[in-house]
Amino acid sequence: MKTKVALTGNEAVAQAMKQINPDVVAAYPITPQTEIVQIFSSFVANGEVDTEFVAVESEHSAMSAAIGAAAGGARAMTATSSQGLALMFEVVYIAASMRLPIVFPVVNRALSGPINIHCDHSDAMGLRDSGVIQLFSENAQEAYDNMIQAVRIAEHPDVRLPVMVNMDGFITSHAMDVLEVLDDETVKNFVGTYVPDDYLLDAQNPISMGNFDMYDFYFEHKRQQVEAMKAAKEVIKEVGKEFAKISGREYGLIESYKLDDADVAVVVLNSAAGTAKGVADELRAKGIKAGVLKPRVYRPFPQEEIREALKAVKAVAVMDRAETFSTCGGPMFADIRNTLYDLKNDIKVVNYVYGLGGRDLRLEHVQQVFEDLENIRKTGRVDETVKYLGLRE
Amino acid sequence: MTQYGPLNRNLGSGTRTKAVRSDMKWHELTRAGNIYEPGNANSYETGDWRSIRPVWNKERCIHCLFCWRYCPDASVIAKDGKFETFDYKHCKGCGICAKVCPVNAIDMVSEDEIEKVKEANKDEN
Amino acid sequence: MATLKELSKVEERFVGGHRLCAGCGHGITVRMILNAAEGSNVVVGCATGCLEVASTIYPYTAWKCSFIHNAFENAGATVSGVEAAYRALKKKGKVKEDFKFIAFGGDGGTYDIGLQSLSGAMERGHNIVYVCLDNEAYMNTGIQRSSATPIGADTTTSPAGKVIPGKQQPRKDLTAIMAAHNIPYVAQTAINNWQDVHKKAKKALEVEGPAFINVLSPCPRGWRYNTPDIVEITKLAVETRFWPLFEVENGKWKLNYKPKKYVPIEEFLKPQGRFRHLFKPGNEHLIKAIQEEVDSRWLALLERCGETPELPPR
Amino acid sequence: MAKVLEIRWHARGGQGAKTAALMLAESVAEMGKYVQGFPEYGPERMGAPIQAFNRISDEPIYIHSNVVNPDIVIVLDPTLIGKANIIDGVPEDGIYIINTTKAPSEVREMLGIKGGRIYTVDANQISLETIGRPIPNTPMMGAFIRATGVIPFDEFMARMREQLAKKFKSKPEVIEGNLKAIERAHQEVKGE
Repeated sequence: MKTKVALTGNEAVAQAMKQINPDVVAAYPITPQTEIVQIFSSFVANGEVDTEFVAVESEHSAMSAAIGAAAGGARAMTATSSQGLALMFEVVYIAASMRLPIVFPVVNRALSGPINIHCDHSDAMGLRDSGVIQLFSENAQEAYDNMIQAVRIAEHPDVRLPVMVNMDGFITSHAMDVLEVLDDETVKNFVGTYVPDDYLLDAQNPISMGNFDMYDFYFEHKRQQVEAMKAAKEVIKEVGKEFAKISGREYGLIESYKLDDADVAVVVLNSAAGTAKGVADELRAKGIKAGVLKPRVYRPFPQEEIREALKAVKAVAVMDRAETFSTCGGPMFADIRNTLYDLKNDIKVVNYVYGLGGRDLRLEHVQQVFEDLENIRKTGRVDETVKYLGLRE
Repeated sequence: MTQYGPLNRNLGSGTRTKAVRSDMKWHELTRAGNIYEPGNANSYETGDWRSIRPVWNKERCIHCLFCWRYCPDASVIAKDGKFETFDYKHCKGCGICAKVCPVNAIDMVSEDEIEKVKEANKDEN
Repeated sequence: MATLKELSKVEERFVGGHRLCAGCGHGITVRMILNAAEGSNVVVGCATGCLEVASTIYPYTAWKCSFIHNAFENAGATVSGVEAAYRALKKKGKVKEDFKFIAFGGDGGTYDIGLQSLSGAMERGHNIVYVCLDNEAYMNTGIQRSSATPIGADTTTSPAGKVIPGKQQPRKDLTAIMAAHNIPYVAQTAINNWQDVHKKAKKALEVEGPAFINVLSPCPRGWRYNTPDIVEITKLAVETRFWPLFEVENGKWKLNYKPKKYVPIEEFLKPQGRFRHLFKPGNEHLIKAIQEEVDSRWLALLERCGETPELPPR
Repeated sequence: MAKVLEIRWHARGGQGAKTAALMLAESVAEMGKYVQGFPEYGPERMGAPIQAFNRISDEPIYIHSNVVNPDIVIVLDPTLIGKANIIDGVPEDGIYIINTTKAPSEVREMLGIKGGRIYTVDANQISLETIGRPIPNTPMMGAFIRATGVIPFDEFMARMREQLAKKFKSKPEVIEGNLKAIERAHQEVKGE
């Protein structure tokens, strides 16, 4: 049974967590994630879940306790944002290397400094190489759906990796939206029971975890992580198909929007993808063949799918809501450009850094991007590879 | 309840083997560097760290087991509540056992000396 | 009190083949603590440090029980996570057996970088025993000062130089800080008195809720004394009242050992290379200052324990 | 690439192999040669068999990999013979310099090798008599120079004196003791 409800992104994620009913949640509040922790605490207080909620004293301890819990054999979760994720940085790598299927929503917010509480993706991008799976969500519906699928992806025997479910701070987390939620039983059946194979609380089979790995073995264990990430691509698609059966909504690694015959396209994550789709529709009405590519999965990086989706496009704009300070553009720009290199078909790829610290992305900004792309397509000339959108210049 | 459908590409998961060898390939090693054999450090010998060794004097020993209690390397082996032997495979020769012995029933002897005695015996044979 | 005869029959759960230094205090302490946990299923968590790097070098583990290492500063949080998992899975019938949880950290991982995580774990009331293996400096990285390093000690980051004679600050009283958490059991002990360590470990493992034990666990390399002398040196720490043995049970402070006579602090300092510079002519005032600090702390402790605040007879 | 002389030290953690490798490097560098000196950073603790390495060349050294085929092997601890992998990767004409009371022929038998040149010196006894403690690392440098002749001994001693003076400013007896130890080892080392 599916029900249409109006929820904020935070409420939707908390709702998913309630239905998943994890064994342990360890979390610490931070704007704009705080509501998730608050709402979930009330579920615990009211006996609506039978989760052990550990109200830790920091995000570092949140992930550390989640690691301990997952290593103990529990289905464990945490949730964070921005500085909290930055404080977790060290232990996120450890969670991935220990192959613990911890699911954690990240409500994307700009990193200090200067301090700012609003959306950008600098927090998530800082951990793109940590070995966790990163899912991105355009709206509350996707955040909800991603949370439920994340459990299955993380716990798959071929994967066993943490999954970070991203959604935009305030834009998604605090805005009320209409979405369809599944009934408890359906979610319960879909996520199934977590059966750990290696865990500390197996009295018959004591195990040592988190061991000291020197130059003689460390490299090999890193290689195993790569393989798990490769397997994750297949698993994510498989889980997405199965999720379609219970929800009617199918998910893959990317979402291609009107790309089949597109001349120009933007690549963009999370909520801005919705805005970009709207603009593409307008342009289509005017006869411009515009399309949008929204990576749903950023790590592992869906290189083949993206190459396939963009191979016939003439000019592509990658929109990054984060800086790398490499002076060569944003993080996703590097990945997408790298992906298209092998096509050897002279696709022009440019970068727009936008929305840092919650700077609003307006329709006219995206219109400007498509306009630039049209010019590039017509002239074959790129004047500036990296541009800043909506910046006072 | 959902059954997981493994993709039969268990490569990324590593194995749960107990016997890890240095010639194993990356996908043969245990996942995440987990160790499935509790206490297998026992098969790693630290006895060659030792330059002096404790030697037990049976006549003097009163089996108080202070040596057992204070050995950092679990290398004093007690049996039925009595001193049984030293585990020379792991004893690092720290000399704590000899020092805590209230009746001087443990001598610390240089490995060089032991070597010489061994050789002398060999010559006789 | 069990005898060594009996205790020696308990299965060894920290086996030989670990790569701690010859004569390391941690090997002794860990064996004593696990010995006291006889018969129970145990999960050990360990902060990064000498014990951790030396006991689980892949593919070898010295632990005959489940073991987890996460990072340096988070042993408290990590083990509280395992304990939370235990409560959750026990409740659901997924784990049938009973378990005890022990976290080990050095003074670096406990007094300093891991204090927040430890404090959180204790305050939240997890049923875990946290054991600090206090060797009074960061030995794993090569003898740098910690907040457990005593005043005057020569370490690589508080070197005894021409103008500054070693560490300038007195040690932090972590045991008292832990007592201030009002948890069921807090104790300070030292390995020279194995009965004391054993008793306290037993109590800590038996209480419902968090327990903390601070064990003086000497490092022959960092303290620079002759390796075989570990028991003697630890005994001097206790006899000079540098490291008093006490416990705080449900808020009640109790002194566990009162030296019969006044042993001056020099007796503890002298055999150790890290204090050698204090004995150079002209540095008498430093030793005097250390003695004064030891005495005043001792008197304050006696008062807390409800004893007459007086120094032992000279 | 110019010939690079590679040295491997075998010792136990805490015996000063790292210090010796670094001091040798510093002294040789001051004599105008190009050098490297580095220990193996393992988890092993005091007492465990460890290794340290040197490279010496007349031209700049660019490689930064471990030494696997040493021309010269120096063993600081006599009890390591037959235990640590002393002969691993050493070429036929390799040189072994070993702190032991034994004669080179005895050591040859213990190592089970036919080729190579073996030198022995009782550096423990020498350091006991000169420095007052069994610290074999400095005397082994004297034995090394005698056995290999890669650097002029007198000049090395001058550099060493400077270095020791820096290290033990307040302990002239330690400086003299160490120099004496190097000198004696240089004289007393025995070849086959």
